[in-house]
Amino acid sequence: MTLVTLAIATGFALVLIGLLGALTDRNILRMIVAFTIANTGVNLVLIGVGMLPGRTAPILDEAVSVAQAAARIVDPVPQALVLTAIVIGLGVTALMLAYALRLHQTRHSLDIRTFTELKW
Amino acid sequence: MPFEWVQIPYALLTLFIVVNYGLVLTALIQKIGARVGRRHGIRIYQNYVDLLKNYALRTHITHGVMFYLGPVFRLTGGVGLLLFVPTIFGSEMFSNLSFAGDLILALYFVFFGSLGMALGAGESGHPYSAIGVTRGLSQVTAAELPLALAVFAVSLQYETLSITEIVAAQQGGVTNWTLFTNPLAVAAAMLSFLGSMMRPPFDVVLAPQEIPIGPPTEYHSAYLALMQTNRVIFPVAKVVIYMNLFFGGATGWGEFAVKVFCIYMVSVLVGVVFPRFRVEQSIRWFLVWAVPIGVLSIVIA
Amino acid sequence: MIRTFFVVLLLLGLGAVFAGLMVGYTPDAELNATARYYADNTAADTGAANIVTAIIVTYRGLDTLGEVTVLFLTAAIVALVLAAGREKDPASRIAPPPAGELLTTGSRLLAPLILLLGVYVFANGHLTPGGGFQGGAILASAVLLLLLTDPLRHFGHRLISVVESLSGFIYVLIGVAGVVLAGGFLDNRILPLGDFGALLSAGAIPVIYTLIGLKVGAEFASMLVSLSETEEPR
Amino acid sequence: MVSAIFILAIGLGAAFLLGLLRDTWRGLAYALTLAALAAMSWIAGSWLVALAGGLGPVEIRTAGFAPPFAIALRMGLPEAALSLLISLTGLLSAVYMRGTLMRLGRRAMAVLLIAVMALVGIVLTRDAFNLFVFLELTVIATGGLVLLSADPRALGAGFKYLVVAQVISILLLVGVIFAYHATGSLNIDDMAAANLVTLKGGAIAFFLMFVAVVAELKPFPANGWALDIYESAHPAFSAILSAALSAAALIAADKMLSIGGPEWLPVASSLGLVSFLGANILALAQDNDRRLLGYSSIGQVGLVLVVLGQRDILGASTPFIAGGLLLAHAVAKAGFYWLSGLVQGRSLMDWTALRGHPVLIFAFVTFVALLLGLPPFPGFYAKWGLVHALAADGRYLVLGLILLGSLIESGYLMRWFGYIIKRPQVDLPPLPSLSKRAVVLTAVAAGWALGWIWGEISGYPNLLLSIPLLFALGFLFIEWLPAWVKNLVAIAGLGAWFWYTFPGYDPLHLIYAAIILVGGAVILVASFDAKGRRVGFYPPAMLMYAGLSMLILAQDSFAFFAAWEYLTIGSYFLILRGKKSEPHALSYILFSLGGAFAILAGLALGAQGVLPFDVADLAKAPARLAPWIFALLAIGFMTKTAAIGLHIWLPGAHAEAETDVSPMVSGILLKAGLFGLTLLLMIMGKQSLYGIELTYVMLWIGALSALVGNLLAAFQEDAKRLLAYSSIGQMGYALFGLAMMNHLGWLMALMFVINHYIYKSMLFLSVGGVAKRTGTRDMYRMGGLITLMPLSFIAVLIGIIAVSGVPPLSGFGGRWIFYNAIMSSEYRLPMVLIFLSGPIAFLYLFRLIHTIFLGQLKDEHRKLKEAPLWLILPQMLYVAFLLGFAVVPGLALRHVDAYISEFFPAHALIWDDITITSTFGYWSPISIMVVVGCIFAVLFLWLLVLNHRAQKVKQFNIVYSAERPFRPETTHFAWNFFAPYRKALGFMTLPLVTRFWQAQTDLLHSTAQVSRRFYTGNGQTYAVHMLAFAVAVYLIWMGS
Repeated sequence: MTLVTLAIATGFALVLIGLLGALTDRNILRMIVAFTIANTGVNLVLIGVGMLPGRTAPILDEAVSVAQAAARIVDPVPQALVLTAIVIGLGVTALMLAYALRLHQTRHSLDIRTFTELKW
Repeated sequence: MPFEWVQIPYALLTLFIVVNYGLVLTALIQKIGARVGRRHGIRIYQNYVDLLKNYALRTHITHGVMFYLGPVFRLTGGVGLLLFVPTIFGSEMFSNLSFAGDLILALYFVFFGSLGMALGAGESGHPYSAIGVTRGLSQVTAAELPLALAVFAVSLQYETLSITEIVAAQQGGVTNWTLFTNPLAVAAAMLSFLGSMMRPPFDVVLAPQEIPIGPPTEYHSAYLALMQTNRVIFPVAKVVIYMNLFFGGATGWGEFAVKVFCIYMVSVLVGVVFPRFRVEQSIRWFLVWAVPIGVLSIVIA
Repeated sequence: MIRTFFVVLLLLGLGAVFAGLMVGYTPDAELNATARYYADNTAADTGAANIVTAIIVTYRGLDTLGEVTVLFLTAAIVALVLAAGREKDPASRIAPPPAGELLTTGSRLLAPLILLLGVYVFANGHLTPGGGFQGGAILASAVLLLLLTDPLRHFGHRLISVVESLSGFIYVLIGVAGVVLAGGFLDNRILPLGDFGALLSAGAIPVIYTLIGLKVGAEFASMLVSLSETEEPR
Repeated sequence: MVSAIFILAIGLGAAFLLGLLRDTWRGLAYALTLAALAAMSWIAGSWLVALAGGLGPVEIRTAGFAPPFAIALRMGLPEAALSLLISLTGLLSAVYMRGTLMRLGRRAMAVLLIAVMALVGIVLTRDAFNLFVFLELTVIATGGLVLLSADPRALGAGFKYLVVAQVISILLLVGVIFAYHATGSLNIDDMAAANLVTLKGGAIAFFLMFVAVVAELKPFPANGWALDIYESAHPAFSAILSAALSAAALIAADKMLSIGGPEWLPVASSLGLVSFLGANILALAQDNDRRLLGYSSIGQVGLVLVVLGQRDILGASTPFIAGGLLLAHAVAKAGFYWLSGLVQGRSLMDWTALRGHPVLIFAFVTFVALLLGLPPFPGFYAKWGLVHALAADGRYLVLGLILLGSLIESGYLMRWFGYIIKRPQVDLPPLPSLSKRAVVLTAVAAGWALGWIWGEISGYPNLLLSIPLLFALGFLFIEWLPAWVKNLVAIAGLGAWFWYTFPGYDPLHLIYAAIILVGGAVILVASFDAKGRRVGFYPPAMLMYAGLSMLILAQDSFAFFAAWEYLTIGSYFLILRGKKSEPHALSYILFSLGGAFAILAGLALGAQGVLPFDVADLAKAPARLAPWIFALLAIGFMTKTAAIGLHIWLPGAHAEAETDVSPMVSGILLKAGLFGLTLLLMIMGKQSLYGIELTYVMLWIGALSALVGNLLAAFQEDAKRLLAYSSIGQMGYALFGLAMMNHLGWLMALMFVINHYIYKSMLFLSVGGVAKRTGTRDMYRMGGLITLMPLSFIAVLIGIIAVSGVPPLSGFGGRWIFYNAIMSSEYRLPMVLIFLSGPIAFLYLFRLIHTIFLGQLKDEHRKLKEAPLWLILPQMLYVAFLLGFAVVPGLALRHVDAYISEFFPAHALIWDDITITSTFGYWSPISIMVVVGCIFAVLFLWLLVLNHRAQKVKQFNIVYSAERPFRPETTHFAWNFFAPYRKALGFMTLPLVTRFWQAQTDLLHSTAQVSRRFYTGNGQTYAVHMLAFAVAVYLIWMGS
């Protein structure tokens, strides 16, 4: 198993673990944490997919000239994407945390089962 | 058959003959019924007496316009029915006013009088009238069905709805009568006939014990006289239709007299033997016994 | 229990999907067409040495604008959410126990340095690893430090807000300028590309990254402040 | 033209700018928000105009580089339309939410702006990852906007949404990156061009992207979170969610499908169908208005997804169809949610508050019509196209399920409308806010405008521009006039239209035209009786007449079906006006719409995709399909004539309708069904299915209808119900006549058409007049009214003689033709039923006249007056006409007779001077009339001579078991009039059909009740649902 596939496999494993936590643990905060883990897994997968074994970071400098770049660097696109993904994940997490706070303030509970007034 | 003015006196003559014949016939039949019941019965001219007496009586009573018109409707129905059907086959004189319509007209005109009388009786406000009418209507729905089927079968058989043509097709011997050429239809029709003659076991409409004579309860004097007139014309007119459809019609007044009497006697004979059915019993009876025969007759035809 | 079992079953299903992806996955030996284009043309197109930065700020600038918007949005919503549940009177908040000499002094020392580092990181985003988001996060960490030291410290919401909004607005304006002056929305070539590798090069990229840095810093700061102000009294 | 990127830039820029404003300058902030949204709308609108004008789609590059290296957007016609939809919805919602936004300040406004911007971004972008960014922006913005609600439960709903959104975003991201890996591009068009699904690993990557985007459509059943938001969010936000977000998500799904290729179309269709059916069924059990609307939204979006999934056969018409459904849904649903903000209670019953506000009711009706795809709204054109495409391609299952789902949807929407109009009004008046009302009305205007636009681009004559419809709609604008003025206008309009169209009719059509237009005008005479303004009567009534008059003029199937829908809708509103007609109107509209769908399917099968399709070309239908087409159309038409099995709507609908409405819906409307059947039989002739001749089946249905209709009529206590059941019987006769497929059978049916119009209109009017005076429709409560209401009595008397077929009135003509007709028919057995049902008619007719007018007058009725003049007047016209028609039936019939000879030359009648002769018999109406009249006159005179001094005696002067009765109640024999008959034949009146349909609805409702437990309210469970949904789709896709 190469480094790349290992990274991706780990990423997937993290996603599954995160989801397992998010879908079975009833504590809202822990769910949020679990989702963060899953997001991390996704980010890992993103990076892993952009990896080309044995190449370097996509920054042009003395070490990597423009002419060699195509042969030396890894795929820069997933790296750009992962940044966006991270920020968005962060945004959602922050939002969920704020929600969690308010939910706790209103019902003094962090159990997801508490918030089922709306149903059917 | 274009209309000529002379047909009017001819029709009136038919009417006159039939009224007299009917008066005697009904008296005779009442007498037969009485004799079967070991009673003496009425005199043969009793109907004339009753009729004249009632025409002579005067009344100051009416329950309203429809009440007043009821007997008129009733008798119009009887007279009309008689005159819309040719009485004597082959006779220009006694084909009456049959130019106005065919068998269907006759069959539907039967209801004209009943409807009018029912309305008149209804206005009297007497519940017995209404009860009698509901019974009559209920019974007629089932009783008419076999007849309708039989008529359908017969008209299919002769491929015409004209009574004259149906009679014409039966001429030339007894075996040409519908009675023999289409016995199923005749059987169905005759069972229906029992139901429409107001005789036991189907006389619950008049039911003297529970609802003294039913619909006409409130009628008296001249009203009653008109109804009595109808009561002698109407059965004869009806029997004439049966005679024409199923028994070869009549070519002369003698044959007419005999055939009408015999057909009428069928209902009498049955009537003196059986007790009365209740309405639902008679409906079931017709549906179970008469209707299948009728259905069979049209399926085979 | 049944529920957990069911979830595990579903996750096994999802795992199977992922496994399918893994099986179908072979790492590229060569860059694909898109990546190759970036490798070959970034320097000429944008003048940025950091290809990832060029992609983030220029090629996929719209994504990044969206990203910044996500933060802006989150900050706004967090403020909204928390405003609804906040104690009306800040004076009623009970002062927590003092943070201690070490933390107080340390933060005084470190905060300016951290701020400086942040600025460095986003100003050099087009040349070296790093950029607006990273720099902004570093800026915000200074605020966090200060908040830890004194949870009751009052930060100018107004200032944060103005920085946040103004930088965002200018960002959009620069994007629009791209439409007017150059090839399209967020085209960095509205400014001269300059010398490859210099601090002031790569057209509008450093400007944008600076704006992003300021904005992200302000937004994180705003979120932190909002959260800290909501802390429930014991 | 301003670049479309400015829609995004303005949204964002304004959002950022808001942050610069002081928190206290809220007015300024609000103005800025509105200005930005207006500018965005204006840009989108100008693009829409330009693109509709023929400009091709424009690609917008960002950063100055070509895709896939930079993100590209595209502005085409669909994009422009949806961008406009989204930004306008945002603008209107912002106007609507003024109070909330001002309270929460600039941040909330910024969130709203960004939400709208992000939705437009989803629409415009052609980049997969950019799509993800905009989706996430939407998610976060939604999370914020949910909080605008005053409902504390919204907080929980928002959190559930975020939880589920996390799962979705994980799937989407993984999918996007692997798709990128497989194709080397993030551009959607590149992915499509590279045939992503065929690449190694690409298929699963696509699956992940697809399922994530579809999840944004809130597909049933993985949609509990969405429902909670719909229920608890601010209505104006729900409007955005339902209209704008759904639109954006659908176009995203469309983009995905363009990548997935044909292999994924069936998957999309199936998911859409499940959503459409499932959501609509579950909506049946809803009592909360917003949740119900949420279910409906999900259903509608599912339907559009089905359309997208059918693009392989829809081809170039996909945008027209999908757009029609989507825009109609969006406008209607946004309108509904805005309207719901005016209503203070959250139960469906609380909407009764709208009653007394005609404008709001009109808005509600518009929205319902938009949702249900009724003409002239876009959904109608769309469904028409969709059904035709499906039928042409043999996708019958999809077709059937769509129609079933639509029917269920109309079930709960129409039921709701019935509640509003009929249930006890709650004491919570709608909010008086003018701006909110203005927003609702804007949606109404948009709906009608869309109808007009879709009419213009449909390729058919614009439905909105037909004169009868415009005339009917015109009554909306003169509602403030007194009723009698409007009535005059209505009568004049009917007359003028008849005059105008008169030269174009052949004899057959002329009969129908005369009944509809002239007959309609005569019935309207009775409407002069109404006092006041009678708001809400004329628009539907004239809509019904418009539909009817357009129906008989229709040449192509489209015009025919549109007219059919008009008359159905118009009559529904008319029927609903009755006091207790709510459940009956509902069952009427459901049966009618069900029937209409059958007709639609039949026409579509017949057209085989060739449009426009002349109805007469049904004759050329392929032999394989012809019997099915015939059966579908026949079922549709028989629904309208209330043939047995499909009849249960009629008694209540006709009986509970207003006095002058009953004759309209009975005397005239039923003829629409007969007209359809006439056309059908004329065009398609006899058809056999599995060796069974379908006309033979119709013969049996007709005979059974006649029997059961008559029998049930005999057992009614309610006079109008009695008449209603009698209509079922009469229509049975007419159906029977048509199904005989011979000359005289048709003549008889047409005679029934005329006769039934006259005597049923007359009877309904007289009975209605009596009911109006006595205050009851129960016949046993009446009695003895003959002297008080003689004219009504005469009308009923003439009416029942005519109905019963007793000579000398015109009913006999019908019977005579009938007997002649069956003589030439090949079938005999069904006649038995007809023979049986004939005399049964006497039962109910006698009951009608006896228990109302004869018998004992009740004390409380002693001072009653004759029915109002305006009710009597048309009755007298009918009496005159009936007598005239009885004497000279040839005036109308001989032309029809000649016309029918073109189709059935055998057994034509011979019309001599006064005698009508058939192959079998003869009939002389004048002779009969004269003979009967003379005999009657003579006998009457004689009785007068004998009994001229008779005086009327008092009521109780009767012979009664030696007692004198003293109470009319105990002496009036009326209740359970035919008790012995019930004993004998009561078993035939068991409500088997009612039970059958009741069982069907019960089944649906219990399904809904049980299934909705699935939505436990637990956000985690919803996330599990989502995951399960994804895995299920995967398994299904793997399996296929």
